[in-house]
Amino acid sequence: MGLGSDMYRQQILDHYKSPRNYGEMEDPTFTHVGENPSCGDTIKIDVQLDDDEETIEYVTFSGDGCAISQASASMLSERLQGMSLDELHDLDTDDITEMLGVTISPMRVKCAVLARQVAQDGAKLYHGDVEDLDITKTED
Amino acid sequence: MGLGSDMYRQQILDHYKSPRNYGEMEDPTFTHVGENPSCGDTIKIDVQLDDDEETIEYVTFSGDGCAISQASASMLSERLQGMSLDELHDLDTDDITEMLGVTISPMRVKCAVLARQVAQDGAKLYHGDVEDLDITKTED
Amino acid sequence: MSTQQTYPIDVESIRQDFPILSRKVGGDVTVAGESENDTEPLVYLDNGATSQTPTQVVDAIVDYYYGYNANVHRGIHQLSQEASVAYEEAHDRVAAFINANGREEIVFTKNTTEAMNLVAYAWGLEALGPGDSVVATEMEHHASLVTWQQICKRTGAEIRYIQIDDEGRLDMDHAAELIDDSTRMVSAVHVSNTLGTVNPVGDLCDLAHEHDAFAFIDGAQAVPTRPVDVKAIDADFYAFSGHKMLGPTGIGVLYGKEEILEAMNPYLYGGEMIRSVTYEDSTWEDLPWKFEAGTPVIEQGIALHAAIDYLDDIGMENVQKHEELLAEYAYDELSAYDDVTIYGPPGDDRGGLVAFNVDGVHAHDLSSILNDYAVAIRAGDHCTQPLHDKLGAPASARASFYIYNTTDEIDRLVEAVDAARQLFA
Amino acid sequence: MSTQQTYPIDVESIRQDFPILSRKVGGDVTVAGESENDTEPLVYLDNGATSQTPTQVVDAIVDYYYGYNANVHRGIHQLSQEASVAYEEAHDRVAAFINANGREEIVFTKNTTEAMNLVAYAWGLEALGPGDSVVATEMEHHASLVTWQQICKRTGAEIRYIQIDDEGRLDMDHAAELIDDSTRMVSAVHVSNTLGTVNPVGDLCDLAHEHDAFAFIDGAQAVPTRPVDVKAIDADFYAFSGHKMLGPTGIGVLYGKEEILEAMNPYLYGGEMIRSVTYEDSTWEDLPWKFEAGTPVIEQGIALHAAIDYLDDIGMENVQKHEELLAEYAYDELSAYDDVTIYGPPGDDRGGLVAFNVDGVHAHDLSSILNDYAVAIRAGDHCTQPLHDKLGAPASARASFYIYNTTDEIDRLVEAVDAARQLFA
Ligand SMILES: Cc1ncc(COP(=O)(O)O)c(C=O)c1O
Ligand SMILES: Cc1ncc(COP(=O)(O)O)c(C=O)c1O
Repeated sequence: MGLGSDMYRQQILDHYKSPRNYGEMEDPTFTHVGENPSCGDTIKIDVQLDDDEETIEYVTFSGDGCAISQASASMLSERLQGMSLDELHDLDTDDITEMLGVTISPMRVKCAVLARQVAQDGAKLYHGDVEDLDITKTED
Repeated sequence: MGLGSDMYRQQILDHYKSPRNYGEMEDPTFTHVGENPSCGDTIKIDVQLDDDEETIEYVTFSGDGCAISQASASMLSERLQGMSLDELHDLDTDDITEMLGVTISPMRVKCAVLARQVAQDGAKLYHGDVEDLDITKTED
Repeated sequence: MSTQQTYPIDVESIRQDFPILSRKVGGDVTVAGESENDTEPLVYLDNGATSQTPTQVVDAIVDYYYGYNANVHRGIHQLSQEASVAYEEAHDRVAAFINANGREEIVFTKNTTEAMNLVAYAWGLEALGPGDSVVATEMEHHASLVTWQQICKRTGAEIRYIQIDDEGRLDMDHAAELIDDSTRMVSAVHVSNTLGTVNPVGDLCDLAHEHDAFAFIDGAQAVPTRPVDVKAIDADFYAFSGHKMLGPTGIGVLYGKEEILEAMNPYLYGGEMIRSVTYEDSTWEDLPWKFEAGTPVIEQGIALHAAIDYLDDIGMENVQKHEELLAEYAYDELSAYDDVTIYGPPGDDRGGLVAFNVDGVHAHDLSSILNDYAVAIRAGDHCTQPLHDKLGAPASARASFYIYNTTDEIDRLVEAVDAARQLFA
Repeated sequence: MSTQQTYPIDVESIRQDFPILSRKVGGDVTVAGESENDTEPLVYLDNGATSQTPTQVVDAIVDYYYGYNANVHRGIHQLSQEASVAYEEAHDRVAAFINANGREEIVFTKNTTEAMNLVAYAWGLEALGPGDSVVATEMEHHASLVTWQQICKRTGAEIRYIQIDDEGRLDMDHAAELIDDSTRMVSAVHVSNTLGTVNPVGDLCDLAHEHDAFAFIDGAQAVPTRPVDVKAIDADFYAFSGHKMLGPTGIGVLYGKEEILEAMNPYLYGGEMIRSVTYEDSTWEDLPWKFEAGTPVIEQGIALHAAIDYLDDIGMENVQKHEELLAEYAYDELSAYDDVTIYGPPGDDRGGLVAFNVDGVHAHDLSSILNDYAVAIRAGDHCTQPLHDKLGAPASARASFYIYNTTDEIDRLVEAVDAARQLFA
């Protein structure tokens, strides 16, 4: 407080300034987009599955927005690698804040969870669990 | 306070219980009706003018409603006798409360002035100063 | 008259929470608040119009303005977050109080009247047309009666009124007749603010649903005075006002079933209710915010939360018992006089209010004289003009009770009525 | 940075009237009000969203609830008369403050947004149709933009937007082009809540009247910050909110010229707004009550009266000078940095707010970091999404000032912005 900013500890700023796995895939198994209209955050996530169609092999993301949303996408892209779709499905908000390593204030939670939501919705669309979802929105 | 009711001093109750000039005229010079929808007060006033068409010769009223509205009509019917239409026109709310001899609380003023308003509007209609006024209302 | 009375609630300690109950009256009515010539202790029996406000609720207001006043939702700074959390939790609190599913089903409006108009505009203007009917009751408050009447005029739909019987109860056979497949909406008051009748609103909702109609229940007099469970009633919409249940003016609540609210178009347009806007078009926020355009009633929502906490501490079953005790007492005391006509059902089967007339004394005169005796009641048509026409009275006097009222106060009412009777004899 | 500053108003003594300004922040945002871990003194620069509330206004609220809380208009008892007089006088006070003719022209609503919707529903839905146009500006707040956009969609009318120039000023040539004989309504914001532009609203009203159109001026940011004379402007409608001018949430004001309001149909239906009701039809009350259905915003009207008294004591000319001083100071301090973009006209020609962005720092991140430094600003689109699209920024940070703000607080803002800059470098 007053000196530094807890929510923006080194890790988040680092991922924001040098995002990992940033870009778009040629031929993803599935892809999905999302936005957070009030922030203007946008995220696109491309996922490549293993041959077992269950394990996440590789993830890229692209997008624009606040540090929280973009760093969260960057960290998540690393974290998802090797995860099963079931494990992705089970990721909750606590997992994301733990991953970020900081306390996220209530009004910024929707920035933090946007990437996870996009990945989860993408997997659901891929499985046919939902239809007709053009774009994921985390606006509350 | 606590003992008697100032607003209902003897005079008002007397006029309410024994209204003067109560009834309808055969052949009035002009006549007009009014109401106070929230109280349900109604007043009809019949006026007979002198041959000069200026001086009020005789007034009757009929109607229904709260003591303030009916007593005020009764007192006014006496008071108007011999008045000129100009004098009627000039009667204001203070004149009415003075006539009633009590302080009228703000929410009851419209009861107190209904009869006066009906008489004034009747005179205006007679003179052609207003048209299209079926019924006078003192609802604020 | 009254001997030592025992109440289902601790009235004496409740009264301590309401500073206004110790005020005196009798002096200059154009000076706001107690002034020099005010000498008589107030007897406040106009709770059907508005209830008084305990320190707990006023403190919540002061705490808000001195502690965390800010605009909600979109603010990242701490004050705004604190206000947002408190404002949103107020929705949750209201939802729990009436057994709604959650904040999605709770829209804060300005009052019950606006809640009614919200549905009339957002649903009624779109959904109703010639050949459709809206079924109301003869005892509707103007809030619902005038609204549906006028929306029906604008859309060409028909409005029908369920009759009341001689005791002021709904004729449910007539209801079953009137509600048919043309019916799109049944709008009924839960507790009549004039007759004191407690209507079988669950049955009315069932009747509506049998014909695929919606049911809108006006709970303005019910939520303050008894436990209300919107799910048990199975109401599609349910509305009430903060100011009649210890809360502030300027807030009402519209409950609506989530899927119905979801399907409805917005009502007021503006900030807070949109998701995204271009110069060409707009999309809408999630529930309930879709229906709360502009800066919402933040202070009022937070204060309503405090009011509900207060009522829940007493327990709504106890509040109801107290209301019923006072209603029966007043009914009995007043009906002991031959010249008194009381409207509505008997004393042991009514909400906590008694509307009446005394032969030969106009209700407005009665109210003025009662005021001279420091007894505050309402006189008029209580926003049920057509019902009064039917009852053959342009106006009536209404004493309505709440948690801080006592049988002693009703004795003072009866004494003052007697004084008026003497005066006009 | 700032040396000893002299202000046109006595800021130090004003600050004493606002207890919240001594609160500290920094701790748990889910606890309402100051708590343990709040250690940093608050710098409140989010006045464009809502202003803080002085003791004088809060006292008026407490006095009402503890002294003379009652429902208005129809009550004969003393409390109701006191409340009625105070509530009606609040209309008179507002009328005098903006130079309206009297209470007939002053309708109390819930907020500016509802005032806009009132006219859109009661006048627009009836009056507008295909071939008609409504002319707004590119800098409209969603309250007016979304409302007219949607009412136009529903009626088949066209909506047009007056362009802004590079400095964020209205292009009045474009206005003269757009406003033509098809135009029925010109709706323009008086002071932009994003650009700080003070629009030539008198000229816009004249343009509207030349084509027999009405003009609706959104004064939400103007009435709190400068003298406003609706007659001099010749606005047909004018709206603003209590909560942005030291008043409570839950009250807005719609000014309308008497003959126009008189000719309009009612908007909300219910009690208090009727003259007489039968089961078949209804007639309406006189102005302004015709537009105030149900139990009105009594507490809020009375508190707004107190807020206006407070502002008038300071003098609106002085308030304006103070606003301008702070705006210019903030503009100069912030624009000294090359990486800062400020939206709207230059520092010496704007209302008391500055919306800006810092290269490489998202406005929401900036606001979060400023919050860590106890500086409360708003970040987002400030309910002007289309304008932000046009400016090429999804969001901006906005510092907005009021009578209790100082240049020292702006220095703290600038320091915190610098810290964010460092963090993101
Ligand atoms: C210019 C402008 N117009 C309208 C509004 C809407 O005001 P309210 O939210 O009080 O309805 C605001 C405030 O948010 C504003 O700044
Ligand atoms: C039964 C009933 N419905 C509706 C209302 C209207 O409530 P409000 O004036 O708060 O909108 C009232 C109170 O006056 C009422 O008693």
